[in-house]
Amino acid sequence: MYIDDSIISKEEKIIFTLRALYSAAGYTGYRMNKFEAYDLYMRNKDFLVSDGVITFTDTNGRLMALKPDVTLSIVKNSRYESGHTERLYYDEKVYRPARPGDPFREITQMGLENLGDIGNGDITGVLSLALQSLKALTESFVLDVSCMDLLSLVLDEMNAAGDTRIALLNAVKEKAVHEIRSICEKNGIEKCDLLLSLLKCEGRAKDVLEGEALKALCEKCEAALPVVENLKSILVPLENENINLDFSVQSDMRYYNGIVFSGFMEGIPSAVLRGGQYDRLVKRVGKKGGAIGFALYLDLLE
Amino acid sequence: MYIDDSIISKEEKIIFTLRALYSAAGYTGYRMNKFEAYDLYMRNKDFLVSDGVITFTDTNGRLMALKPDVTLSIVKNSRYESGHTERLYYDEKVYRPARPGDPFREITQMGLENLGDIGNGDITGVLSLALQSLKALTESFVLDVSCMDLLSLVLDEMNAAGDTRIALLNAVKEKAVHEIRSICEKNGIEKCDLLLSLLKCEGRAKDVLEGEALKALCEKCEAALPVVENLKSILVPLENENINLDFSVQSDMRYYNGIVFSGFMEGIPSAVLRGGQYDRLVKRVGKKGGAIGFALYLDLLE
Amino acid sequence: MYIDDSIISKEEKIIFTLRALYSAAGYTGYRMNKFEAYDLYMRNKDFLVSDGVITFTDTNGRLMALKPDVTLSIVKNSRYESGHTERLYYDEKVYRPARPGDPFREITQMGLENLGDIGNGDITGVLSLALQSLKALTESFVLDVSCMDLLSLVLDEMNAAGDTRIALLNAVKEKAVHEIRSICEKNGIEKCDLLLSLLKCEGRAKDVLEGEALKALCEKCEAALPVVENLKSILVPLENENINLDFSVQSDMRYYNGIVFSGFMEGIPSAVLRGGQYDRLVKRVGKKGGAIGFALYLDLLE
Amino acid sequence: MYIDDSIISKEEKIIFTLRALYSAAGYTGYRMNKFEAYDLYMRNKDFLVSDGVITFTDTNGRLMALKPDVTLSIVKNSRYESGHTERLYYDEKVYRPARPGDPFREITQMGLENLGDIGNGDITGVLSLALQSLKALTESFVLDVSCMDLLSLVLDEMNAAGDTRIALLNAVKEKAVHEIRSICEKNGIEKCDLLLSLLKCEGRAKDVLEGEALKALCEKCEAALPVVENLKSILVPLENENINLDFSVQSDMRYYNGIVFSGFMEGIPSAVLRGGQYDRLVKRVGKKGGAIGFALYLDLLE
Amino acid sequence: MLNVALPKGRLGEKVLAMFEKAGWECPEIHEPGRKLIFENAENQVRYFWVKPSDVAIYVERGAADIGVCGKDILLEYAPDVYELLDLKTGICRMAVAAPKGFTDPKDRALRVATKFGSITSRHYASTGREIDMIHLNGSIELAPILKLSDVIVDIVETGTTLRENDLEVIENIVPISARLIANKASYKFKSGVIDAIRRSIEEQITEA
Amino acid sequence: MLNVALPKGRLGEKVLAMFEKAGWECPEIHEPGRKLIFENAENQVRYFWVKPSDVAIYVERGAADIGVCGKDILLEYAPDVYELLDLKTGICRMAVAAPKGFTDPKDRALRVATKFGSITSRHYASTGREIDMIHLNGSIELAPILKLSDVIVDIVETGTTLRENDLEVIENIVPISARLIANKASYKFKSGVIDAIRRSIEEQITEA
Amino acid sequence: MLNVALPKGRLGEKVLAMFEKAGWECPEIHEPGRKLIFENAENQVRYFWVKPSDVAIYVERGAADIGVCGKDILLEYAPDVYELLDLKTGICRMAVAAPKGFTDPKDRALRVATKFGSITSRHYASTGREIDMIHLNGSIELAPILKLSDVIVDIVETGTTLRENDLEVIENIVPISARLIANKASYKFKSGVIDAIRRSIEEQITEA
Amino acid sequence: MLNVALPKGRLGEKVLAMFEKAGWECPEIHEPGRKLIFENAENQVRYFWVKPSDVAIYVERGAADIGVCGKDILLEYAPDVYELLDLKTGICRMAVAAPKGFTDPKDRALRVATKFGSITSRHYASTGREIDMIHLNGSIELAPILKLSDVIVDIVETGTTLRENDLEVIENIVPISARLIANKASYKFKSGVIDAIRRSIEEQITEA
Repeated sequence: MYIDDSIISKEEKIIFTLRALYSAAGYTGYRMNKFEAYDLYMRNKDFLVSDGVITFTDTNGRLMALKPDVTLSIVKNSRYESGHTERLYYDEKVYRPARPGDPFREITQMGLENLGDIGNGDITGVLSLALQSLKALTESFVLDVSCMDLLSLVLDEMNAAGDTRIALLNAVKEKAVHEIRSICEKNGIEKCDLLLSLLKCEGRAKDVLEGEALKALCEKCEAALPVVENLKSILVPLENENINLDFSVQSDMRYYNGIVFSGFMEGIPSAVLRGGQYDRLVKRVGKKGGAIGFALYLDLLE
Repeated sequence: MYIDDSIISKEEKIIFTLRALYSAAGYTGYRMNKFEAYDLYMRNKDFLVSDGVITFTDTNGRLMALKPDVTLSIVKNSRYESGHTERLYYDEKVYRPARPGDPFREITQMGLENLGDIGNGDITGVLSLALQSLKALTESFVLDVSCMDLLSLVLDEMNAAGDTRIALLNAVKEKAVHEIRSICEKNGIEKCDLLLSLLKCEGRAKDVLEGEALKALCEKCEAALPVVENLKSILVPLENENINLDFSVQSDMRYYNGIVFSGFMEGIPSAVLRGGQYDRLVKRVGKKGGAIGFALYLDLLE
Repeated sequence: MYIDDSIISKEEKIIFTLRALYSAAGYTGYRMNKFEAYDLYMRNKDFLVSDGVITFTDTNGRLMALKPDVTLSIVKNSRYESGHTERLYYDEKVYRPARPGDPFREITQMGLENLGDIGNGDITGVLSLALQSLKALTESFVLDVSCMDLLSLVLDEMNAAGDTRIALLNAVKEKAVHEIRSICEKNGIEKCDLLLSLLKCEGRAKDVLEGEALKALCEKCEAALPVVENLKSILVPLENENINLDFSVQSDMRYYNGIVFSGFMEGIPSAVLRGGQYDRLVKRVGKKGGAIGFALYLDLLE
Repeated sequence: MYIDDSIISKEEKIIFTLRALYSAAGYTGYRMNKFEAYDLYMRNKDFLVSDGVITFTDTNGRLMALKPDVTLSIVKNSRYESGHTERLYYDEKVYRPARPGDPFREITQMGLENLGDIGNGDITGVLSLALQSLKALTESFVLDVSCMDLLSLVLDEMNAAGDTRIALLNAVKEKAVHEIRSICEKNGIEKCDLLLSLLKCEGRAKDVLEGEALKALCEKCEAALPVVENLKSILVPLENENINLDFSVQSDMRYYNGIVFSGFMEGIPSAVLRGGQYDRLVKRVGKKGGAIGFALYLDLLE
Repeated sequence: MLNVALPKGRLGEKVLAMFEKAGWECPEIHEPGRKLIFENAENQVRYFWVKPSDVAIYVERGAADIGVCGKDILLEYAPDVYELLDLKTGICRMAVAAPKGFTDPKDRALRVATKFGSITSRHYASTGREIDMIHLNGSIELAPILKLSDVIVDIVETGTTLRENDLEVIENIVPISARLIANKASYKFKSGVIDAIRRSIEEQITEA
Repeated sequence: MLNVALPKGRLGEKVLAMFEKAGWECPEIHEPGRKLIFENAENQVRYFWVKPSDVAIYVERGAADIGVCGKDILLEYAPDVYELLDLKTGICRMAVAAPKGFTDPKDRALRVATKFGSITSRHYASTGREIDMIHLNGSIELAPILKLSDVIVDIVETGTTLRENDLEVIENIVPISARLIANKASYKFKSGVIDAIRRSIEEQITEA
Repeated sequence: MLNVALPKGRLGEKVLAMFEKAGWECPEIHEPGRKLIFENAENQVRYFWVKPSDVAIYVERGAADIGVCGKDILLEYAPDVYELLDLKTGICRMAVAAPKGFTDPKDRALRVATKFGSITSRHYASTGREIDMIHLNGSIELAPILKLSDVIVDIVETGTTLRENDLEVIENIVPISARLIANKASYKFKSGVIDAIRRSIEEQITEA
Repeated sequence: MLNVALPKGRLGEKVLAMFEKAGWECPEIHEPGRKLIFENAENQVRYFWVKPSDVAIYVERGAADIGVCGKDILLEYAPDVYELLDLKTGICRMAVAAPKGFTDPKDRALRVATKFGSITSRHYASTGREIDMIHLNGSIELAPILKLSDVIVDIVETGTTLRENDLEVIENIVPISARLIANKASYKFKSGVIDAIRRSIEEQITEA
């Protein structure tokens, strides 16, 4: 169907461009045509981008939520079949404040999810689509990639548990090396160095994967080796200059594992794309299999 | 922009077809990018299609409503300029139960509004777009047109006021001639006949406008003559076989006046298009000028 | 029934003391045993002490309000009988933020209402109960009394209408003589003096009623004379040293008329008692007759 | 303080009578003077008597609940001190529908809680207060007592887990022996008899505790013996004719353990008093120690 | 083909006779058997029997083009249909009934048993009386006798059932009779045949 | 005095016979007439006939001490009562039925006609299928024939009605039979007589 | 003892002089040191310096009986106090300012930087323009230069700061000056002294 | 061009010296005048002075690429930025202070005056104590003296101010010092220069 440019918005053009991209990659459209109970979001509160959720009481008296997010609904309604993956993309209106304390807004969110028996090929594929999505939007962009498993493993090696672990994760997120040192000191954690070594593995993926810093880390912590090899097998096929490794990129460990990533465009002050593997969320919702996906926040492109 | 049919839904195809139609007629797109306070809808409660409105408390503590409708927001945000009209179309997600007692759903509503110093030409134009919209959707359709002014005038002639008037309007809406008779009898209204004559003016617009029934009515009630002439001047230029006159079509007299209409498609049990002149709403919201518009309920086409 | 002091709270003691007082004066207890629709409060929004109302959707889908106030419910459920008055007192939990922006709290509010064909005797009686209530709570108190009719009349004489009137009322409320002058100047109101004269009639009721200031006012504005006489006939029988006249005391003119008053206790920074005649509210709710009453905000006594 | 009977309601008289009773037993009044976040109730949803909770958004944007219950708030705000117990009673307005689907109502609930390092003496004490409470209200009453530990133990012996266990518990609650048999049969549970034996231990506590049925059960299931002995040590000191043993009395096993009970008054079709030990709830909320308490539903006495 | 929903029972039989007399016979419907739908291909009509309280929903949702049901059903469900004719049959009234000598217990909610929830709610909302509604499906008059409710809201024809149970009408709410209703969209596309039926039945009523 | 709510109809008659055989005769109930309540002062029992779907509410609210109704009613209304006995009569099942050859239209809500709203909601909530429920009061099997719904959820006894309407069961939800239920408070204060009745009827069933 | 809240800074010094000239001297306040509260037991007055934006809350909550603050603070916080006098000092205006040549970007929310959230909200609500508010605590005029906001809402005295930053007033909202305010309850119990102060300061203003 | 937001005041001056020593001089900034933005085109840096509490919002929204502010501001506003370095200067702590001899009035909400609303809310939410918060903009230590509040939550450096007002710390909440922060997106595209600055300042600190 030919559509005159004058009757579609800039946002719609982006949506159709990305739909074509995802569709060509074997993804099919998902439509969230009913509301979910508030409980679904409440139980997985920290999975949401924002704290604020519009609640309303449905005509049958049940407390419902107005879509703050699409992924949870996709996971809840997915059906696992051994050996298969479900590939879905969506563009939906979601409702949340732009920042905490701001009024609620209707935001268009676009994204895709790959659920089921996913392997490294699927992960590489999703990363590739994330890169292509950014490229379709701008010339200057960066995709920051991290590996939650490696971060986890390092924290395990350091015997960092409970509140200490949470504090360290926050410090890593803010690249606050001084905080990491001070937390380790206060809590008697000796292998502080290990985490600092990990944070040093930052920069163009190509360079870092072959670089000294990563080698040094693997020497200090043998268990890291297979995880790093796995990471390589995912990233190397992409051969892309715009991929950075950055272990400060994180998502909540109660939901995410493995690869997580954030996409930035020059001139826009926060990440326009966020994604990762969320096998743990799938399990929490009582489903089988793994999952990886990402979302683009189209409101930031205004 | 060329868009592959496989990545757009049936509903989206309809939307783009109608956008092109409305755009060609000089209408521009309207986007409702923030929520309105619940008070706006509450104060004009009976203007809404459905009773149920999702309310939520915004981050600043204000009680807001999730779009149950688009027209009220358009009217509120319009600016009157003497001698001009604003021509807007929209396609928006709105939120309401399909039927009273059903759960809330996200429904796509499409429509257009012509506000400002509107004249008969504008009214004919809007009716023409309503006809073209229906034609774009189906082969077999009917557009029922009524004139609230004529109905009002007849009720005035009958001295039907207050609860009696409301009861008569309801009976007219249901074509319940027996109820009309019984209400008139109970309330000592003598000119019951006048209203029954009006209801007899039903059928293909062409035929009715030239027919005996309407002539008879004008003889009984001279004041009707100029209103009928005006009605003719609006409808005659349309020369369309699918227009019916039917004075049982109504909208709330606190908001609507003049021409009101409903569109039906064969095989769909309720009206898929509704519209009319709503100068009174414009005035209630504290604005100047008149307005006419219509909405299409795309969910009914599923 | 004898109740050991140790099992009742300070607040409950006050409640029982006041119940005994009101009961002895012929008032009977009122219990608000169901919630009212949000619409009731919404339509009379400015009658409420606070803007914030907790809304919830009842099991039948109707938007309800959690008691922000008791008076509206009493008025709505009252039945007018010519020549009679209904005398009710209540102590109820109501829900509102202590100040705008504060969290919602459960507050005990106590009050009484006298509805129906009320005369000056009823008004004097209610004022007397307000005085006795304050006396039961503290040794040092003041009851500020104003007369909305007199204020209205003066504003009418000044031809102050619309926004100007509202601005003047706000300035009077804040005793902002400079604002009054500046508003009058800006809006070309000549009799500014009249309002300033009224504001000078401030102080112990006894003194003011017999004083020069009031006399001066009546000379300038003859129409005031009968209103002042009426005011005297209400206040003189009270012979109380703690009554002040203060025309800055006001309540919303869309609801209140005649006598309005505020009670203050030394050491508490805002009014602990507020009341007045609200015949206009009664009319708005579609009932006959007049009404006067007051409420005590027990949370302020903490 | 002496209070004239005419100014207090029947309900208030009951409240003061019970306050005096609980106060004399060493309990102190608890006042729930702020609202709790909805999350607290949501996370312990099945602990609540009713499903419906009025939610509202506080001025700071947080989703709050209007007291559906008092116990959760008491537990959340309690402080454990080794070797001590906290003894609190309350009478509070709570908000819930009388039955599912009914509109929300304000209900007065009275109750008491004994939290901390509680022993058998405390349990006997609470049961005694439950009996005295019923006695204060009526002449003809019954207190049905069950022991969740014994029921648990029997189900463990039967290897009834998961959905089967839930189904059996529901059947026990309804005294549906036929369902128990059918569930056991369908799920291949052999020791169905054990559960039926337990249900036969029903009737006046005195008789049952010394009776053949209980003896028979203990013979079939040795592990039951110490639990039964413990139960005796709790109930025997009460020497009360109005105590029934009835193992169909239950409360949700995720919150309750040990003794649970329901009180009935002749002429009132459902239980007016409910209580039990809820150590598990205490643990879920992240606190130490045990707890037992009960609530009286004063609205049923209307 | 015109789809007609008829209410099962005495009223339906009477109404069917009217339709047949109007020219829309359907011999099949008189044959013994358990069929539910009866068609006369020749005069393009299809009848089916449904519960009286279901007629409105069949017509509103377009499964039937027209139908006949009591005004009580229209008031209770408020379907969005045309009400084309008062059939002046099935005449009765909606009323509040109570045990003889009943006085309203003002200090608590009035317990009302009924089959007609909406009508009852609306009635008491208009008077401001708080009620505790008890939905029953039949034999409403038992409720006050067994103290399940204080009063009932129900259809009263002759009043015999009430008298037999020591109840009496304390308030009339609205008179009731059978109505011919039509789906709004059907009416647009089949107005010829629907109007013909209406006119013919109207004549029968006037003549009677 | 023990108040017993019996379901009108064949099931009720059968159940009454059981009660009488158990020793709680009530000669009055067999006399012709239109009375609704029948008392035997001697053996302190009072029977009354109510709509089968109303039995549960009479018992739950204490207007009846005990009663008999189908498990379908208990599942639909979830009354807070004791379910003392399976009477092993009135046996059938709750099922989903559809026109032969039906396939689920996955791209829109499934339209389901039923008398049993709660059971239907719960069933489809458990499978995650979005539905558009159409509440009917009777003749549910008409709905799919007239395209009012895609499928129905209803009680199926022999399946004859379904077959006659070209429908077939596509999913069984739960088996149904009649149950003896008791008000919880009544049971506390009248446990002697209630237990005696239960035991006696149980014996009759076992013997049968 | 009368508690007086004075705004720190030039305005406060000026106001203090007025109070002293009116007869409520307080020698202690002129001694060097870091004390915050200054008392003159003799003439029963106690002064204290607070942030200008805190004066209103001290007075509203009764911690001060009277105080002096700008009308901007009264408009922003809307405290429930008496506004007894316009001191005709501290004169300026609340205005919207933008970079020279600014045009409103109609297709998105207008980004507004300000210290005065309520005044800004109210102003734009009255015109119906959607805004994205950015709360800053100072140097508001930097915001548009650094593209943090499109426009600012701030106090403008001479306009020099604006000019220096290439901004200009595009809309005046309201004129501002200093006001004498009083706690409502304090006024009831200390009206003598409060009125005396008001009168005396008023005279000083008139004379000036 | 790198945009740097500096906090006005003593801390800012100290920090500027560090930046200059690190090689990012800006002679213009030392010239007298009222300019707000200072640029050195040569080494591609632009400095501007903002209120200390505004630094975080400038950096978070990308109007500044990097900036320096106290940890108190980061805790209060929780901006989504990188916290690259602890500058080990501006050292103090966040604490609760009360009049000497203070005991908590358990039967009512504790009145707490503070500039730091979020930190205060979080602190008391963690202990379960209900509070009535009074937001002030300065001179917090006045509040308890004038009975406006029971306690205060504020920054304590040496404790002198507290002592002078007869207050004492009753609870430490968290230690505070100045931090170097960066916008997350800026860091992606300007990591070279940002890292160079960080390293250089870090060296200066280590040496000191």
